[in-house]
Parts: sequence; structure tokens; C-alpha cells
Amino acid sequence: MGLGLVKWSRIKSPWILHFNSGACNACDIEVLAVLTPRFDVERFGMLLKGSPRHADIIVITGSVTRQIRDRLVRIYEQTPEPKFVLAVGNCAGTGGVFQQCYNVYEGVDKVIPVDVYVPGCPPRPEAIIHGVVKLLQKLQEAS
Amino acid sequence: MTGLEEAVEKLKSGIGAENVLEVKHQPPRNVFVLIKPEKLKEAITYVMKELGYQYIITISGVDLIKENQFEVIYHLSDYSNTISLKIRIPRDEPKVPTITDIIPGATLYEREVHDMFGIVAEGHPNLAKLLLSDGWPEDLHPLRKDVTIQQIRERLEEERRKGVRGI
Amino acid sequence: MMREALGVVELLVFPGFLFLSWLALYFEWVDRKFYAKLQYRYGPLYTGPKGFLQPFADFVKLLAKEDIVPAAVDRFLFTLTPILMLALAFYALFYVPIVPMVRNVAFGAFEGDLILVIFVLTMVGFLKFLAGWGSTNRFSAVGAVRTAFQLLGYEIPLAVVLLTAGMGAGTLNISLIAQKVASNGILASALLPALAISIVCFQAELERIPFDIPEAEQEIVAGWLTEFSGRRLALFRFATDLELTLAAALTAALFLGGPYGPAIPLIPVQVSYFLWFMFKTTVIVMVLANIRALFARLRIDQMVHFSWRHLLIAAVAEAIFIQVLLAAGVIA
Amino acid sequence: MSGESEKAVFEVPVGPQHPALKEPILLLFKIEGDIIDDVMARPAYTHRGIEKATEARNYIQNIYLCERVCGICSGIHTLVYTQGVERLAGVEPPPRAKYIRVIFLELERIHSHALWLGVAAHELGFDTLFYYVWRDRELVMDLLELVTGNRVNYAMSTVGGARRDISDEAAHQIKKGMEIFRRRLDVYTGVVEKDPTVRKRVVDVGKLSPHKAVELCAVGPTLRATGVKRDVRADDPYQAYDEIPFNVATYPTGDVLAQIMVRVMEMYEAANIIDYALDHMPKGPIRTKVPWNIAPNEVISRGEAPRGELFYYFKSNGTEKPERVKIRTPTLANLPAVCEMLKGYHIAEIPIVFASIDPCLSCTGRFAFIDERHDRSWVWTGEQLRAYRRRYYKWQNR
Amino acid sequence: MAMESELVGASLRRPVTLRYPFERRPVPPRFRGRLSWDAEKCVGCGMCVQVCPAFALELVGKGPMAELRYYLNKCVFCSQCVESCPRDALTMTEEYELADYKHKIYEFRRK
Repeated sequence: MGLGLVKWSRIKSPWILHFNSGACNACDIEVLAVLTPRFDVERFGMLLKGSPRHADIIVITGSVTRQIRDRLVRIYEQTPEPKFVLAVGNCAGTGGVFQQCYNVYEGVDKVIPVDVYVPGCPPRPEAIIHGVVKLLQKLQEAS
Repeated sequence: MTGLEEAVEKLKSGIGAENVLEVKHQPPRNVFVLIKPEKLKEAITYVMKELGYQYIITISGVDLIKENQFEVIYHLSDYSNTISLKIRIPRDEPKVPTITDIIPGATLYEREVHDMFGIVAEGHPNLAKLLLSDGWPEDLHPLRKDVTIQQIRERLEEERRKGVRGI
Repeated sequence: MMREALGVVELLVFPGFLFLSWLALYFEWVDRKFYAKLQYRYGPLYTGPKGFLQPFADFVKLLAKEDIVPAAVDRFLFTLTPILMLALAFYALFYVPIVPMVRNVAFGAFEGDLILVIFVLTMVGFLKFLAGWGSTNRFSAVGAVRTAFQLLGYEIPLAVVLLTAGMGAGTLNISLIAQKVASNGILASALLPALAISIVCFQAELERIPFDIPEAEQEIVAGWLTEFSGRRLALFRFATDLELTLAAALTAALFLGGPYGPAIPLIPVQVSYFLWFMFKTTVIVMVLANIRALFARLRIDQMVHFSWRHLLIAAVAEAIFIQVLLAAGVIA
Repeated sequence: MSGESEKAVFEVPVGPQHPALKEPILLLFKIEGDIIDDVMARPAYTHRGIEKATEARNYIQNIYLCERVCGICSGIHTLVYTQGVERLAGVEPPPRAKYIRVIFLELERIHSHALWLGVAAHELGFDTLFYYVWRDRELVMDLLELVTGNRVNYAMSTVGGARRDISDEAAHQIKKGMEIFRRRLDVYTGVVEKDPTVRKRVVDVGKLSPHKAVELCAVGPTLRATGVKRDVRADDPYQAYDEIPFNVATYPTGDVLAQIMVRVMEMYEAANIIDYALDHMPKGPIRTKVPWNIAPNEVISRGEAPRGELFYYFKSNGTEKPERVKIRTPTLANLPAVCEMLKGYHIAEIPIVFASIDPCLSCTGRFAFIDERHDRSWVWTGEQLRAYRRRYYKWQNR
Repeated sequence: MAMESELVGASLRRPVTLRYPFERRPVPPRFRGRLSWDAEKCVGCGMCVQVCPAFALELVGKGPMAELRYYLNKCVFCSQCVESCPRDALTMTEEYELADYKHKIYEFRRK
């Protein structure tokens, strides 16, 4: 019962932290667009938080440049458990068009574990919401 | 005679026609002028002061590995016309004089060229690392033609294994 | 015996802890929903009917989350401040008439409880400062200093207008003031400017736009809250909701008569108290949300400047106005 | 200098992850009391190595690589790139293609400026305005999606012309959309000009003198906000801009208000350009063929991005791959100016002043500014950072 | 204060929000979603692989019997391959809800 309540609250109140790990801005503006009236993810109880301490889901956009790698790890460490990572856009997935550039790590999963990938360049806001819903499904299924 | 042709003629008379090695027009509003490296500062001062140009768009570096030279291009503009002053410097001794005393806005571009090609702008107040990561090896200049992307990546991985952070 | 049993119920269930907790979450929901509505959005929608359980879900989730204590913080302050802030907010609410069940006045009402509540309001602000200062993070520190500055700004005008209501009613017992205001139309209308001033001051106390300077997300991340996570953050958020409840209930009581109002025919007086209280406080929370939607954030110096130049003068003028009315015998 | 060290100077790092910055950059501020004494920026966080990568890919692949230099101004990046390659190959795009390019570029300018206006409002803590502007920006996004098939990266311009045509029906819809958008813009102009809290935060904040702006080689709206009338579209017209009448918007005061007003005026202007271009679009083909290999040549290509002048330098070597592509983005040119603008203002003004140049760091990713007068660096090395982290973040679970 | 009339309007009107998972809007006509491949038309010329900026396509085998491997998580949805295909064997579908827990690779097969 208590655990069920906790699980329910986690699904109903996912707070996100947006982290740009060297993206081209396209995914970032779509992530922002998701918060605005047209799509309004606050419907799901999602809030954009500034401090990693307050966040549950780290939304990462971008191909992880070499300079930002350590910061990314640090932000990940600062986020309290349970935490989830949503890699938005194909740069965050595999490096996308920046594969085989010398200064990128080709994907967030090379550095920290990723829970859901949202392909797209950039994904439409609907696709990002779909990714979040997928993540919440994963939470639901996890015992 | 268009404004730019006139400007080039003036520049020729200003720094001496023998110092202008090559003039190549790119219509409608750009001209590439190759000059002798030692006349660079004089030429830029002339363009800025006498021809009334105010603005440097950027400094491009090109690695002419076959000629064993670097080409450095200063794109000067009066917002409408562009004079791209080119100089060629030896690859073994990549040095140019700084132009920050003439154009304060050029500091970043000189540092960028320094990062990317290792071309030192002599007299520049601070040639610290610009856009490369903190742990980037000092002797590695990514835009030089003698390193491939693959080699750069391998080198960086090796540095990281050695314990260097920030790359 | 019956009376004591009722007292316990009043303390713990209604309108005590349980109801207050519900009320706090309800106000957060009203605030968020109305704020979203003003921006052509839905706000929370799928957590319970119309997203009603959203604040509760946030609270439970934060309680169950990992609680990180950075090594550099002052552990004592870090642990103490959220609990103390929550306790203080609860404590103050027992002096504000919400739905008086037994004695027709608030649970803890006594002559002079207004002073106590004003003191608690200041203490809450001070605790925010301590919480930020104890975090030792740069952003927290800046947020804490801003909280303290802001406190200097709004505290005095707020105290003046709150006491003005007491002056007008001739008592410092919040419940009696509320009764007097509810029954005296002239006093109530004379206090309308004070109502406006107190709403602005409470907006500052609650650190909401345009006075959310200590928490300015774009400038200092989350201000004094930056380093708190998990349980402590949950308590702080809950305490802030209670503070909102306190602000709404206190404003309603002092300037609008709180739960007291014209009797509604056919229903018991306690139910009418409940309806009046909910109506008045909800409207106040919606006004607060509207202010939040209407402005850009001020700078800290502009805020202090604004308080001293405009708010304080207006508050003092209002106090003098009430005194004059009293002396002239307009307010019986 | 001992006097200086006694003053309460402390450093506040902002970034690389910070709510005010939608993109990673490290800004290190020296603060005296509440006043900014000095600024240092380090934007290496977005450096991806695009210029090198262009040399390893062919001209077609590079269109899409350059498109993703920046996601917001992706249209102008492809345009300046393709325009440069066309010049390299000596090909002229058909006239209709030029008009199509102008139309979607101006749509992009509106979307970018609207986005910026929203973000600026957000930085001021005025979330309602942010939400309202972004709500209306969706209108433009829908038009872009209708014309190009995608909301952000349009893939509209290609070497030799445009990839998609604008049908009469779409043209009609764009015009209708512009009509609505103009009306909404009137509302926002009113808000920015009249709202007391907004005015308090933007008037006389982040001042830049025209002399300083020219000296630091600022470009685009940042320069125009100081009253200097410079715009590549007018000064060095490309595509169909020499056939379209338009005004270059300027505002004389040089503060943040001027930055906002210049961009608002440019949105009106862009709507007018779109209307004019739709009315005067010639009929005909939209593409010409361009050879796969391009003979040795070198050219420059300029264009006015929403943030200012975008510059590409090309050198070809006769193969299918370029020898050298040099990209100069407007934010790089504007960063010295913004560091100048920030000095002497409050910490609270960092977000709005920094945002006022509409920084697009992903474009830039190649810059660190250290005050040249003092010539001191405060870039924290990785080691210092880790020491700080060890001190601070030795957290534990309880 | 300049926004108040707008806010009053907002409080009287319905939100503009698209309740996405429960409410959808049509995909625009030129939308570029996931790639699909027509085995009948493909002759295995490899043009698509050559122009792909993100190395998302790979030909398995050679000549007319070659099959295509499509790395969804690398694709940048530029549709250059569709444009370059001499036989129109490639098309962009309208599918955009592609989020998944792992990288997706489509092995297009000839039947």
C-alpha cells in the first residue's frame, strides 16, 4: 500500500532538469516548447527545475562534448535517487550528425546510463511527450 | 571602376605595389588580396584608417600543407564591401603580428586561429585556450591537415587514459 | 467531557492538522491551476480529478526521494530549519479563525494573538535566511541575503497594516477582529486599502513574482532552496503552502471577516463559516495568482525601494486614516 | 593593489548548467557587493569540431552538418552554406528559389525573435509573457512546418536552389498567419513599452555606446540597438533582398529595451517582407544542377542571421569535399560586446543582459573572454574544480 | 499591469493546450518521419549511403540484391536520401512516436 502510493506519486510528479550537453539548440527549443501552453506538460505534473537536487528526470540534449563530459557526470551524481535519464534527439542518442567529429562522445550512453531515447532531429514536442510517457510506463512496470 | 577596385588601387599605392602579390575579385563585393606578411600591419592600418573600414569579420586560417605554408586571411569590411587580406607564413614558424592594437574586436579571432592551427599572434595580450577543452594537449591543433579526425580522437583517448580530465 | 473531546478533534482533524494540511495542498492546487488558466494552459490535469491531488503527489514523491546532505553544509541548520518552519506555520494557523467549531473563535485565540502571528511571520522569513545561509552554496547564500533584505522591505508595512485592522476593531484578538469586521460594513470598507497593501506584502513574504527575488530561478537557481532535496525539500514546500494558507486566512480574517459573514439560510452556522472561509480565501489565493501572472520580477534594490517609498507610506497613511475615523466616531 | 583585495570581491560561476542559460557556457563573474566587476566566459562546452568534420564529408552531407551548427538559425546556416557552394561552382539559383529562400528565412527570423522575446521575458521572471509569446510563436512554427515539413531543421535550401516549392494555398495561409501575428505583436509591444516592472528591468540596463559597439565589432540587432544602421541584407544584399524594399530597424538607446524593440520592429519588417515576396514571387523552376566535384576556388558568403552577420569562407580543391570551410557565427562577434555590457550592473541583471544579445552558443563554441585590461585568467582548471567538488559534494545518504 | 486585459481574456477562454496523448493533430503534408524502403524499386546503387550526413544507412550485400540497414537513432530526418534515390525506393513515413528504451535498427529485407 505504502509502496504503491510512492510509486503512484513518482509517476504523477516527474520533475525535470534540462541539461544541454552541447546540442545545436534545436532540441532545446523543442524541450522548452513542451512546457509552453500549446503542449503544457504540467498536465502530467511535470515541472522544470533549475537545481539537479530537485529533479527526477534529467532531460539531456546534445552530443556530449569533451568539455562537458565531467559536468554531465557531476550533474548526474547530484541528482537524488531515483533518477531517470531521457536522451532527447539523435545527438544525445548516438551523436547524430556529429558522429565522427573529434570533440564529441557520440551519445549520452557512453557516459551515463540512459533510460529512454527519443529519436528525431529534433523530435517534435509530441514525440518528446511520447518519450516521457514511455519513461513513465517503464516506471509503472518496474516492481 | 567599382569602389573595391579603387580601394585595391589605393591600397597598392599605400603599401607599395610590389608588396601586393595577387588580387582576385569575387563579385559582387569581395576581393582577395595577397600581400607580403611583413606588410600586414601596415596594410590593415591603411585599410582601417585611410579607406574607412571599421569592422573585421573574422580571421580564417588555411593549411596549405603542399606548399608547407599557412594562409591567414583577415576579412575586413565596411559592412558592405569586404577586403580579404591574405598572407602566407611558413608552416614551421607560424607567427603573425597581432592586430588587436588596431582592431580590439579581433582578439577572439586571433585566439581561435591560435587554437586551431597553432598560429601565434605575437604581442597578443592573452593567448589562452579558447574553444578547446580544458585538458586538450597543447601541441595538438585540430584543423591542421596533418592530423585526421581519427588520429585526434585516438590521441585524446590516450590522454584520458593517462588521467587527464576535461577532454 | 464532550467539550474536551471536541477540542481534540478540533486540534487534530477539523479544523486542525488534517484539515490544515488538506487546505495547504488545496491552495497550492488553486494557485497552480488558476495561474495556468491565466496562461491558456491546463495546469495539473491527470493526478486525481482535475489534477487535484498534484500537490499531494509532489509531497509524497519528495518524501520518498533520496535526501542528499552536502558535506559543506551546517547540518544543524540544514535539519532544523525545515522542521521548525513547518511547525511555526502550523502553530500560527491555530490563532487564525478558520472554521471555529466550539467557541466561535480560533482554537488558540487570546487577546494579543495578532502580535504573536506577526512575530511568527517574521520568524518564518528569518528561517528562510538561516536555511539558505546554512547551505553555504553560493547561490543559497545570495538567496539568503536577498531573503533578509526583502524581509527588511515588507515586514514593517505588513505589520503596520495588520495592526491597523486591530486598531480599527479595538482589539488584538484576530478572531474578534474578524467578527467585528464581518459585522461592521464601514470598518470593512475603510480597511480595503489595507487589504490591498497586505496582499502585496504577503506576495513578498511568500516570495512570489514580482517579489520572488530570493528564489529567482534564472539568477540564482532556486535561491535558498537550492541545496535541499528529498524530505527536507518536501517539508519546505509544505511549509510554504501552509504559509500561503496562513496569508490567505489571515488576510481574510483581518480585512474580510474570515469565516464570519451573513448567515446563509437553512444551513447550520458552522457550515456557513466553512463556506464563507473557503470562498474568501480562495478568492484571495486567486488574486495572489493573478499578481504572480501579471508582473516581471523586480530587482532586490527596487523591491526595498518600492516597499519603503510606497508600501510603508501607504500603510502609515491607512493607519492614520483609521485613527481619524475612530476619533471622528465613524466606526462604532 | 592591497586595497582591492580587502574589498569583498567574490566570484560567482554561472553555468555550464544554469536555468538562465539554455545552453552550456561558463560565465565567471567577479562581484563587488552586488555589482559586476568583471566577466569571463568560456564556451568550449559546445565545441564539437564541425569545421574539421566538413573537410571529411562531401558538399551534400555538409548541408545538413552546417544546418545543425545551430538549431535556431538553421535556415540561414544552410542558406549561407549553399550560397557559398553555388558561388564556388559558379552556379546561379533560379529566381523563384531565391524568393522561396527569402520567405522561409524571414519566417525563421520571426520564429527566432519571438523565441528570444519569450526567453527574455522568462529571464525577467515574467513567465506569463513568455508563455503568451510562445503560444503565438506556434503559429509561425505551424507555417514553417507546413512549408518545410519540419518545425526546426527545415532542410529547405540545397545547393542549386530550394528543395520544396510554396504552393498558392500555402502562400495564402502564410499571409493569413502574418496578419494574425502582427496583431499579437501589437499587444506585446504595448506590454514591453508600458508594463512598469518590465520597464524597471530593461530601461538603462546593459548600456552599450555605438562607438564601443563598432569598436568591438558587434553585429546584427546588438549593433542596431545602439543606433548603427548596419544589416547585411541591405549592405551586401544576397538572394532576392535587393529586389525587396524593407527598412533596417534601429533604436538609439543601446540598452536592453533597445534590444527588445529592435527585434520587435524586425518581426514587423519580416512580416512585410514575407507579404511582399509572396506577392512578387516569379514563376519557374526552383532548382538547377550543380556538379558533384567543384573546381579549385575560394569565396566568402555572408548572410544576416537573426542574431547578426553570419559568415562562411570556402576553399575548394576539385574534389567532392571542401578543402576548408570557415564559419563565423554572430554570437562570437557579439560576446565581447556583452561582456562590456555586463560590467557595472547588478547580479540580478546577468540573465537579461546576457540574453539580450540572443546568445546562440552552439553556433559559437569557440570562445573565452578574459578581460584584456587586466590580463588575468580565472578559468578553473579541471583540478581546481574537482577540489571544489570534493570539498563540497562529498555528500552522503542518510 | 499592461497584461491584465489579456489575463481576463485567458480566464474566460479555453486553454490552447493540445492534450497530446489523448488528442492529436494531423501531421503536415511534408512531414519527415521514419524512413521506409521499397525492396521492389531498390537497385542497390548506394547513393543514399553516400549522401547520408549522419551515417544512418548501410547497404548489406552488393548490387541489386543488396538490403538496407537503417539506424533510426542516427538518422537526422533530412530526407536527402529520399531526394537522391534515383528509383524512388525510399520514402519518409509520418511516424514520429519513436521513443524507445534502446537503440533501434531497422533491417529492411527483401522477401
